[in-house]
Amino acid sequence: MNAVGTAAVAAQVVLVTAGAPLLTGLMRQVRARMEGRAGAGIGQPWRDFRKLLRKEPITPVGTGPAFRTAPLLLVATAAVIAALVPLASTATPVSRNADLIVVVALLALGTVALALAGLDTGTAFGGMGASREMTVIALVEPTILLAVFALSIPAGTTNLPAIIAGRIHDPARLASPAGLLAAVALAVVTLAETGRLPVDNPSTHLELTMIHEAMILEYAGPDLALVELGAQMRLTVLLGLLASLFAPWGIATSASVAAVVLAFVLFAVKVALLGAALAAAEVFWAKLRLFRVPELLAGSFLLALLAVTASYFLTGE
Amino acid sequence: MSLLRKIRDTGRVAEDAPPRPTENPPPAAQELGGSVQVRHIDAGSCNGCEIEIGSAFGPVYDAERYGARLVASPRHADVALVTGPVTRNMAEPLRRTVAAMPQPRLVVAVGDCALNCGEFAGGYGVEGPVADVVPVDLQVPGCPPRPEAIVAALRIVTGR
Amino acid sequence: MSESAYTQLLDLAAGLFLLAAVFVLWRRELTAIVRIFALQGVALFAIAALLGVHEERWDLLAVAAGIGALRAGVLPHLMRRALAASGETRETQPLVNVAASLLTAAALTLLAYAVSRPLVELDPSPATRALPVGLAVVLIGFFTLVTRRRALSQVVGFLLLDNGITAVAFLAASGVPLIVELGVSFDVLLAVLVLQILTTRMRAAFGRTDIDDLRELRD
Amino acid sequence: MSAAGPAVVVAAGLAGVGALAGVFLPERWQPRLAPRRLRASVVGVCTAGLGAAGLVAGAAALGGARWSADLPGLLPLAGVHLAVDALSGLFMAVAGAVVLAVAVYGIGYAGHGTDARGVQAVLPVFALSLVLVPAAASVSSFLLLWELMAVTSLVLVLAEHRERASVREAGVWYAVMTHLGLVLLLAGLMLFAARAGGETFTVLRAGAGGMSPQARGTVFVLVSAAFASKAGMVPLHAWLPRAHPEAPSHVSALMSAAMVNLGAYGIVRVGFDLLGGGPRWWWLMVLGGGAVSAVYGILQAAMASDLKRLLAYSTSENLGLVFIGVGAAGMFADAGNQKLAALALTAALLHVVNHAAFKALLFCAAGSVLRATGLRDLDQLGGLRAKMPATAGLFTVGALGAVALPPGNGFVSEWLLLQSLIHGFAVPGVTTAIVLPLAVAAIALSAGLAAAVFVKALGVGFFARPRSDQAAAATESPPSMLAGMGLLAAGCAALALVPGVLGDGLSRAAAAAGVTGGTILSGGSLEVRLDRISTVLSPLWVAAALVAGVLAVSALTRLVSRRRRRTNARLWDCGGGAPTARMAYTATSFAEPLQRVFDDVLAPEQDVDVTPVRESAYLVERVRFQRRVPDRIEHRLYRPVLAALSGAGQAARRLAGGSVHLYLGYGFFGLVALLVALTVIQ
Repeated sequence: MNAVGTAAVAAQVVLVTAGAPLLTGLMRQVRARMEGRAGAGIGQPWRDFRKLLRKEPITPVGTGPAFRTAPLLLVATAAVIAALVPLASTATPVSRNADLIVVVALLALGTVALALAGLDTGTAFGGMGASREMTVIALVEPTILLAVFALSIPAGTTNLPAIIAGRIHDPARLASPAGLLAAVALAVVTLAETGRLPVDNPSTHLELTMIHEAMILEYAGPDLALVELGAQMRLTVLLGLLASLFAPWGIATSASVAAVVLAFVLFAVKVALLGAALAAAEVFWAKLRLFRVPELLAGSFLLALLAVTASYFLTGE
Repeated sequence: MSLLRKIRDTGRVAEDAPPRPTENPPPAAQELGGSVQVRHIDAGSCNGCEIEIGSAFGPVYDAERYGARLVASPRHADVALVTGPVTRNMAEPLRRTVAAMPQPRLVVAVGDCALNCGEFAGGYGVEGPVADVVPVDLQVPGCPPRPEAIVAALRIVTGR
Repeated sequence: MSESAYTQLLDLAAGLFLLAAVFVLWRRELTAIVRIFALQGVALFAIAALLGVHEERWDLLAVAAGIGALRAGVLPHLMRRALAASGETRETQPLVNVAASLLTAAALTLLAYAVSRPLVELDPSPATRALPVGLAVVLIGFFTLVTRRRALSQVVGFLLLDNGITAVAFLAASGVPLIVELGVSFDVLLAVLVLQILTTRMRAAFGRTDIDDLRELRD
Repeated sequence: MSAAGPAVVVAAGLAGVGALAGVFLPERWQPRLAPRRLRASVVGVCTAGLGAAGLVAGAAALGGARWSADLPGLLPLAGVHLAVDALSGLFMAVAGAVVLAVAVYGIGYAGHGTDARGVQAVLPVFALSLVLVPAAASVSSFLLLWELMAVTSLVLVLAEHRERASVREAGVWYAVMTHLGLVLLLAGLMLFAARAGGETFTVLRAGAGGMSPQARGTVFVLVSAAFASKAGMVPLHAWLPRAHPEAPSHVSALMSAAMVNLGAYGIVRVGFDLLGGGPRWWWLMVLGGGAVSAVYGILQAAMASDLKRLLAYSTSENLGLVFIGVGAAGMFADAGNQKLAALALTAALLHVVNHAAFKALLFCAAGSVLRATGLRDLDQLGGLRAKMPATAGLFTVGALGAVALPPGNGFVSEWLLLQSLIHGFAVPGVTTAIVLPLAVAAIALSAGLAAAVFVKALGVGFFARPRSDQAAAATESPPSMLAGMGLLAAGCAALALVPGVLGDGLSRAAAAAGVTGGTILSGGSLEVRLDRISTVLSPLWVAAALVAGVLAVSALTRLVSRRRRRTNARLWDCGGGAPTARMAYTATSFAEPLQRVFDDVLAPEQDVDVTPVRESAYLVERVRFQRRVPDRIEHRLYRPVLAALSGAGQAARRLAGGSVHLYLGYGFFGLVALLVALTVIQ
């Protein structure tokens, strides 16, 4: 078990790190095609990454340790999450520690680090981005934890592998109203956490409409490369988490090599499909006004709450 | 639904890529390896060039397919796309912007005004052409230059 | 149809039914609201049909078909016409802002659950377990009626209320006699027509259909 | 014979010595050889020793030792009864540890009004009362120590009344609120003692069973209201955000990290131990109050731009979380699920410990800032990480604990609390089905807002550039203050990484409260083991993984990056002039989006007045915009009451005309009326 499990964890981290830019490239390509453009090709984010690593890092005068460490912490949290979440196999050495609440908290930690970096520069845009990001995060937390609650009721634990294993063995949980409501709520939350439309526009050039971008305006070269990689990894992991929770088919519950390999292939396919769907949907959406975002999040909160109550009163207790 | 139908009917708008320009790229562009982030600076232009740049990144010419992308901050940028004669008020901001870009960086002067002040030569508010303020690596003549020309210049930098 | 599949489907239909009511509060575009209402009609039809199939009561299926035709077909059509007539597109300024009304909806759902608990205890079956959903929709419909300004949203609120009542009737007593149901549906149809006329008259009088304008008619 | 007894004696002795030293020693030693501040140093050392003794006693009690003493002679009539079990041991240990660290800090902090004879003499007594209140084992001695704590803390709050007028106002609020609380407490405990037929806790324990439900309910409501106001629960919190900011910072640390805990202690002691648990509505009340104050407190903290006010509101939030745990524990115990009850209670107690650690640290760091700059207003601070790096680092440790994110110590207890609530679905019933999700949502919202709050405090207060000359001229604190904060930071780190060491002690404490669910925390990792559930959190693993990740990423980037880092670059100023400190986001602007989102809850007051130039009304000369976010509950609840009271006072003044005959007349008529009444009655 351990050899295969350890290999699986390592492979998860490597695959997420290597695949995150490709996922972004795929999503940009889908968007480009739907806009009638040719698109830069799926490998473009990797080219950007390579170039940024070669460029000159800049630490402006008047910034402090927070500015320097935030990119590292962002990528580190994403990597730890990639190791914890059972994307391909539930039988890993870390599966005992793979607690859903810990995953949520680690995501928030990365965001907080970046917000502090934004404030650390002392520029108006940095502060603006940090303030908006923290507002969104504060409103997102309740939805996430209620969704966690709803998911952990049938499994009787917040341990991710246990939840997912339970859903694999009892697919009825997937189609139950609670499961579907939780799925929608988590999907909305994922959009907010990863700064996608309609909450934030990842490709905006206008500072006043920025949330995530505004915090990283000062980063250059390798630092910027890390920030972008971190954001892409977060998106990949969250999509992977959604896939594992609501389409768990194929995830290896045993430690057989063949099952794990198959699981990795399926994982790549699922995440690619989810990403393509998201990119296609984004073509139809416009960014919400900042003060309409709470409405969206209140809605997702309501869905999460309904998920919890539904799992109480529809299925009885 | 209607939008989806429109997307299906329109299909691909981008024209086929013309042959790659043969000029050899400036030395700084060697390291970029097919990825160029562009920061556009209007140093006092009449916005004719802006319109052309806009269409250069639009669906028809689609400069993005060659690895060029517009970004919001000079810290993220490799290329400063400067248009217009440099007015007295924009000279210092232009210097600062270029200085804020990390090495390796290039400056591309777009339009006759950027090369030799064009119509505005000798104007009381005009400091001079871009080359007088910051070192220029590439020049795109024309008043305004056609989008193909701008795309071609960017392709020289990206090497794609 | 197996017991578990029946439960699953019924739960799904009930969930959809409730979700539609929530979305009516969530969305602002009146056209979208009408579409969602039609969707809820479909969900209601599904609930009734499922009950009918499960208990092999074909009259129930007939009622279900009638309800489906009325709630998902006729009424939305009428409302669309009213909408096209009154050139309004959005529920601009609800008395309670959207986020707050969504949270209220959550509270109402919990309330409905708590209230209907004893009823469910009487005989816990899949149908009765879904009873709180119907009650919640009644409450949400009432809430919509109270807080929305546009005449059309008022109509929708009223119809949500009626949908909820019908759902409760089906889930609790697996349907009321055919004749009663027909009478109710007829009343609803009448009410909608009246409201439609009211809307046109109001637009004639005030140029818009903001219910608050009716204050001016006072004495 | 355990170490608890001697330790308590030593503590009392040291308190006496410290008090005497405070009274009799001169403030400064004339020749330069001895420590500059003689009085402060001696008192500080004595207080620190006292704290250490308290810590020892508490630790011994947590270890399972029990100790009790009856001193009939010490107090007329009742005498003093002391008893130490695991529950009181926990709170003694917390108080002792906080006192120890804060006393060390206080040696260096002394200054402004705090060197005064009275203040220095009272400090050790206050510390002693903090340590001894949990040890009280009879109504009279409990009330005595409680009142001692209230009075001494009041004196300390007023220490700087010469500097600022606002101190006096805060003192009045504190005095009134705390004594109203005392009245409630007195009434409740007296009723309890009367019904139980005795005033020692043993008698109360025995007699509680025989009381009627109404009596038990009345006692619990009265007592819990008193304890809730001490713990700063909404809506009885009004004194807290006034007294904590105005008190000297080491005193606010003591109050916020040790004193408010005793509110939670009181509820657990009376509700679980003495009354032996109660019906569901008690605990719903506690839980509801906790949830409301958790969300409301942190929301006010998000709006506050005064650093210490922000910390005070965050105290009210964290105690709210503790009360949520206590209430949940009560509900589960009432439903007969001891294991879940033990889990919830353990989570609450652990959160008390964690909150004490990081809040004391945060208040001390705020004190260092206040001492170095004379500022509490975040909008004027900034850039301190360059001027006082050690303080900034220590504040960061505390803030990490407060935002409830790994690897901070607050996360551990909130995780445990969430586990207890999420697993609460094992308890059937409508109430749990409705209450638990809402409680989880409240905790989550408060956690999210807490992240925003402390990002604001750290990012605006310590990062960016100084926004005022005082902030620019700040200097690092003296070593003794840093040492005190270092102790607290070490405590935070230990609690964050190996909370398991407290496991047995906490379960003993829960057992002492009458909730026996077996031990829940074990070893370095937390393992929640219930009937069919087991969930694990190993903070050490998470922290190690994070560190490893950071190191690996930085190493890899160094490996592949080609160019040297440019460090002399200007900030990107959009080509304009260099961005000034005025352009940087302030605390107010940081909180603005949140304030807009929660507009209906906060009801901010804003006024814009436009002054046109004299010539024409259309040309604007000056526009003044003002917005403040008042404590709404205070406005809606307290202002009317105060207005009514002062109105009554005004009315009463007319009776006092000043003529002596009038006053004598009142007496005479009163007497005659009384006699008439008596004759009529007979």
